[in-house]
Amino acid sequence: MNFEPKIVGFCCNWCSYRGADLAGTARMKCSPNVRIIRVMCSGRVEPTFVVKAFELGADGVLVLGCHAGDCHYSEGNYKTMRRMPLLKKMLAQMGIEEERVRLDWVSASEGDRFVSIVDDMTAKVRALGPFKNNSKEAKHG
Amino acid sequence: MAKLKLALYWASSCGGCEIAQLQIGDKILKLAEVADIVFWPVAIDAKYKDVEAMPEKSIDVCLFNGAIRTSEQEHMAKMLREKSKVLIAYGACAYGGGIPGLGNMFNRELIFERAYLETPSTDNKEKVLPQTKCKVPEGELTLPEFYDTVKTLGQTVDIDYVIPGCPPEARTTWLALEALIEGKLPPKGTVITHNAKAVCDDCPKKRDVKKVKKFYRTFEIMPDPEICLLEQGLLCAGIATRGGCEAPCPQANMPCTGCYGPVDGVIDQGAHFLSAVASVIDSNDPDEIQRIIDGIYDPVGTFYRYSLPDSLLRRAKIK
Amino acid sequence: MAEKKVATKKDTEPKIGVYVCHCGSNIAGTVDVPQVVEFAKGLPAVAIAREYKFMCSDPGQSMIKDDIKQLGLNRVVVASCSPLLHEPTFRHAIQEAGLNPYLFEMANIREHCSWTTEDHGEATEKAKALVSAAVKRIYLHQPLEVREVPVNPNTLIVGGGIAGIQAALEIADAGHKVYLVEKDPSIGGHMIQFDKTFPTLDCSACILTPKMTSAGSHPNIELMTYSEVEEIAGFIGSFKAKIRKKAKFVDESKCNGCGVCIEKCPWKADSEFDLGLSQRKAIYTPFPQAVPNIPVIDKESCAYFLKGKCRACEKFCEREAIDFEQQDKIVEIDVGNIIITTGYDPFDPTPIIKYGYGKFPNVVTGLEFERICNSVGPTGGKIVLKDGSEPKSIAIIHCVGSRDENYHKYCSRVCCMYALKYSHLIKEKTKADVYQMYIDMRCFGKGYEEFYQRLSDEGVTFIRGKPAEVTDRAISEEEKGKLIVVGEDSLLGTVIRVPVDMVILCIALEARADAKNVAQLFSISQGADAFFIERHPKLDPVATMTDGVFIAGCCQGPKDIPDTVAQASAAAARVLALISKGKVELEATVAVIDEEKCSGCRICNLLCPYNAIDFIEEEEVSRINDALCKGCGTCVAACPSAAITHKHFTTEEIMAEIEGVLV
Amino acid sequence: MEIATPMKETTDIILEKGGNPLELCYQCGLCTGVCPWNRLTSFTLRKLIHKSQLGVVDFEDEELWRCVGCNACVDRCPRDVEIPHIMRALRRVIIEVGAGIVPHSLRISEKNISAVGNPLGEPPEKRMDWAKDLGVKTFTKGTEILYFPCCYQTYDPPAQKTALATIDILKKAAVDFGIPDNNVVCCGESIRKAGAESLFQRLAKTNIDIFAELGVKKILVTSPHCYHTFKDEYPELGANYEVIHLSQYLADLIKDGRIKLTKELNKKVTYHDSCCLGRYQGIYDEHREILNSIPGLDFVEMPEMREYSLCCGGCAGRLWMESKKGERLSELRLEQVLEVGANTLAISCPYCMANFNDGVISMDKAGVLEVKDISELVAEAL
Repeated sequence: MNFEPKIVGFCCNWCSYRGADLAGTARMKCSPNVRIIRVMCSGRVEPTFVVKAFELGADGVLVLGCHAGDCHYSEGNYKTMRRMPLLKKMLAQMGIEEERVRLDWVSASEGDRFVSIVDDMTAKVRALGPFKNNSKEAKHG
Repeated sequence: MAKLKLALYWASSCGGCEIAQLQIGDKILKLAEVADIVFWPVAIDAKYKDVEAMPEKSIDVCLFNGAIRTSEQEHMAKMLREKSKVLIAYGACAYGGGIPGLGNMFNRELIFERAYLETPSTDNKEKVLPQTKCKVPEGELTLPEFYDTVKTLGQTVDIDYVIPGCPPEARTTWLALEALIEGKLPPKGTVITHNAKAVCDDCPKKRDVKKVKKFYRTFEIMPDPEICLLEQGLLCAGIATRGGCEAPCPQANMPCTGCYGPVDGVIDQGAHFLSAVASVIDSNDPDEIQRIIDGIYDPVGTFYRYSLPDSLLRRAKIK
Repeated sequence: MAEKKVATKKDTEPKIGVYVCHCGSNIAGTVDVPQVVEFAKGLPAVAIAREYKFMCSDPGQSMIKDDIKQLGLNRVVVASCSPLLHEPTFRHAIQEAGLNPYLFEMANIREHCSWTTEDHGEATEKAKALVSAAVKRIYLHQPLEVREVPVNPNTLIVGGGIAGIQAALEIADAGHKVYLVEKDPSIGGHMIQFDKTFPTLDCSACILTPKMTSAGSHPNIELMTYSEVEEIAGFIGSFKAKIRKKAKFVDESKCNGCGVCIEKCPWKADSEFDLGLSQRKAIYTPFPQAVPNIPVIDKESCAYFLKGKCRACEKFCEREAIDFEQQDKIVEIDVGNIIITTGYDPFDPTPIIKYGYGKFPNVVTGLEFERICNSVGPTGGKIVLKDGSEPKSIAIIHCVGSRDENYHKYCSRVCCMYALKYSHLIKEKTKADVYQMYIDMRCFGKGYEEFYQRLSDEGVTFIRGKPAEVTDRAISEEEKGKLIVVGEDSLLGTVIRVPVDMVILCIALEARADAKNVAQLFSISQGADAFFIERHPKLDPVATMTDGVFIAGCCQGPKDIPDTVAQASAAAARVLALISKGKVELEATVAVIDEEKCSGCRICNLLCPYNAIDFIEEEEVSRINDALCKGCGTCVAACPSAAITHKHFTTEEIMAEIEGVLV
Repeated sequence: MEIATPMKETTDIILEKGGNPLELCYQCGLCTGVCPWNRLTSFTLRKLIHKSQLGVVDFEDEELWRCVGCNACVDRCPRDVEIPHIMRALRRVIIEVGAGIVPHSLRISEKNISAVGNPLGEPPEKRMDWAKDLGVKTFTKGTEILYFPCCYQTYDPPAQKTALATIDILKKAAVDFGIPDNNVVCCGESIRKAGAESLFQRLAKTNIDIFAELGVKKILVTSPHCYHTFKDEYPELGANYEVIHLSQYLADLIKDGRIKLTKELNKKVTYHDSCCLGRYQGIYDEHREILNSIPGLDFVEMPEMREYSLCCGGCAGRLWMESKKGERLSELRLEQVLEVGANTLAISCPYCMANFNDGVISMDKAGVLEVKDISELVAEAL
């Protein structure tokens, strides 16, 4: 069977989750690989969540928030904008491919954008193959 | 009352923990009054068979320092677990993997290549690498197996307590020993320190709200001794590190490097440290943020200096 | 504030009911619902799993309610549409059955699942994952208490310009108490300094003074002039404000505003109201129609305060209202809402050296020109030069300090129109030629373009181009003794030199110099341009990120009088709506700091957009004011000690959800 | 009527050559009003920018060579448009695409620089002849400061005085410095502004390689143009030096007491701020400090000073081009000098010196007014 990646998606309640809803309401076809977890703000997404997802076997993590300046909480997405690049730099050192973690912005009206981000990420992660978490079972030897 | 039977062992570590154990100073006399050391390879000659010969749970307390890197260390950890009533992970290496744990950024092959072939001081024309078995005229020689991945003591065997630090401060060591001597042991799994809050709680520097425009490495600036080092752009791990050490590093104007491990409830010390640091970057402009982040060299070594094997990801993925 | 109930105890073991909705064929057409139900039954702590055609229908809801009662369910998962649609519906339903509404979780298997794929296998797998995530997450849910606080019906309005007056009157007329705080001795703001208003050319004072008087005499309005807000505590519904009433040295209860003290006072100082173009007495009201009509003594220019003698005012005051011993007074008031209407500062053009403001006496700012035109102004309404003669030509330079990277990037929105108004006033009162030097004419309001057209007909010369300088270096006979405005006429494509007698600089409107302090005082934000930021630029223009604090008028950005009045009325309406509702609900899913774990590192302090996090110096810990917290969770994600918990979105809950989606 | 059609392709070429600031321009015309050329002739800067926006530039027009990059417009532009960058881009289009004609005199200087490394066409092997008998050491590894005189100060006798005075001062202050050997070339600043980008790149690379070889870290210059290009433009090519203009260094030497100005100079002096040091770098105070510390010297300011200084008209290759009588900014400026009654005009730029010296002669003011580099005045006062 072909490899189908599992991607954990974090969406903020106010923009990107609504964008994802809109994609559904408009019946846009979208890769089923991203499973969304709703948080109130992308600023709630701890780097720990991302590494936890990988630890639990995710092949990719997608974090979506409101566009710059549109945050419902005024500035929460800016905090995410600071954390994710540093996390990505760290994960790159750990050998995790750049394409496995993505931070992007989707407004409540951008169902199409949501779909294109999800499809694009899914395709890229699919091409990378599974993220074998070599930690848990890291056999000695 | 019978004297306590004490064992001390070192696995993958630097030897600093042994010295730290002596740092308790004249309290060592008090210790000698109540305890006998039954096993301590660094100071007392002993063979595996001596330990093997000990009955199960015959050691009252074993202070085990060092991470688990080889099959021999794993074997000793399991054996000492069997023989000890209380097994304590002593020091950062046993607790979180410590500096040897950063070896998890590589695997055996890469480490051997570097250590036995590439280092400038190595003269190894035949390119000999360590083997677990080797035939010589006199017979077969064996070496313990060198593992790909460093594990913590807790990932290898069940542990009872942790005394953190690289090395543990004397006061922390004594706090644990005193509890042992007096039989006032905390609940199993406790990380024994004077302070369960982060190092900031110990640190006397003046703290204000945080906004960082540029991160510096320690040699790049002379920080103001009165003010929180993180506010001055130094990556001080004090915010994300369990206290009780009395913050000797920040007090000497050097940023905390995180050796006491995470605060209780923190799942991944490095990720929390990273998140906190990134949060106080003083910019909302992606390009500027990237420039500021570019000033953080070696994130893994900074955020997971002593805890990589104990982190959620445990090790780097080697292509 | 209602009593704070923090649920800490887990009430018995979780017993979860899972309900999978068909949504007609919307879900069931793609997702194999029975398979999902079977899957759910196998999840830990799930006591029952059922399916139904429409869970949101009455029978669907009854099914859940019955199960809660009969099976003793204490947590409910509904797998159906987006929680943004029906979360309130189901929360309400389980609440009716006696469960805390937060013991509910929704799995979105329609928008995020059945509607985005046609593959039954894929859809079913994804639905299972989402259900499993919901079940794992709800296992950890805790009941939360929605707290309601009553709204104090009193309102504080800060700033007594047209915005503040308008808002105060609206609220007071509706029958509620307003405290109107003004830092100057009279209300009226900038508007009362203006001569006429564009485009109707109404006399500014004529339309404003009736409002001022009625604000001054309204039984529901307590005017606090010559006063400033010093401290604000509390939150929506119940703010406490400390207000400093500066000493006026005149007993308001005795003074009848006869003005004899002013008349007799021998000492003078530059009039702030006339921008230094005239003088006032040491005891003064800023202008004749001042409200309240009670003078104040300016310590800086009063001989008694400076030299220890005079007291002329005291001698002549028959009502013995003068009180040299008066001290500043701190007054504490309780209010439910606050409207900030602190207005703007006029831009000081001195730094633009080449325009010669401050160097050439006949280069004046727009606001100065308003006073010059005004019949009670320094020149009695005559448009004259500093030497008293009538100008033969006047240049009006637009965009001074506006639309300029070196000063303010933004357009000040009123200058084009007031410049046109000046042209009219000049033409009306003098025979002078008028040159409008503009970059673009922006006449967007109702009747504005028509006004522009009317002015074009009055013989005004329009020159397109931003002048480079105003100089007195003449290069020809006709330039001698004149101010020469030099710049490109960009329509001609040549440099032109326009000799004039007077230059009016259309200065920008800028945020008040103390806007930062005001922003901090009221926990609101400033934009890059230093004006206060509204909650949403389009859909919520008068609210701020701090509940219960509203903004109106130029403190939010440059605007003209009609827009200011509209905003003020809007802010008043928002306040009245809250007063009439009588109570506000506070967010239940807030963040709390475990002070046993907080090391006082202060990482979180600045991250909160609502300034809800205080650092308690004595205890060296940070604390969240849960009335201000909106529950975004940003601080939670930053805490290096994991000392902050986000209720309903705890780290453990989200971790469980991650585990769930990855089945 | 002439009908214009927007040419997107032309605009794109201008943008590609570095003209992107033009996109910001909102056509207010302030630049035209500020531009010093408009005191003498008609130069509609704004229109040129608008033509660039539309791609309808007449590349044959000599006006394209008018702007000297004095930055007076940039300082006040409400949209922060870097107008000299647009001008440079237009000239690059002419030179690199062959869209127009390069003025003859400029072509000669360009050829000279290209062939022998200096605009005067002097033999490169004689570059350092001026210092032959001064006993100055050539910069070697480990020397603290490299003193880099501009091409004019090495070959052109009036400007040489600046270099000689500088050596004099540096020696008296016992500074550890060296001069380059004959292999260095023109810094390339002006020719770059004149649009010869690839020549600039070549010159810069030559110097950067030499400096790298010698381990140069600190460069002292007596031309604001060398200053600007070493400090702000060479870093684009990866080089980084601490660059000091002599005026800054002198001000420090005087403040630190390393040189003492004891001799009285009974002159009435005014100072002309060069664009490259003033508006480009914001260096204004040092010159005034130096002049005010010379005993006996009567210092007067001209009304147009500091950020409002009037350009001499010499930068961006304009020095090498002929300006008609009546179209010379230097003469306009000299009138201002005479207006304040000065008998000495202090400058700190070799282009200003050349332009003003020409002006003094053409205006027949030789006995009335002398032009001196600030280094000369300091050396005289030592």
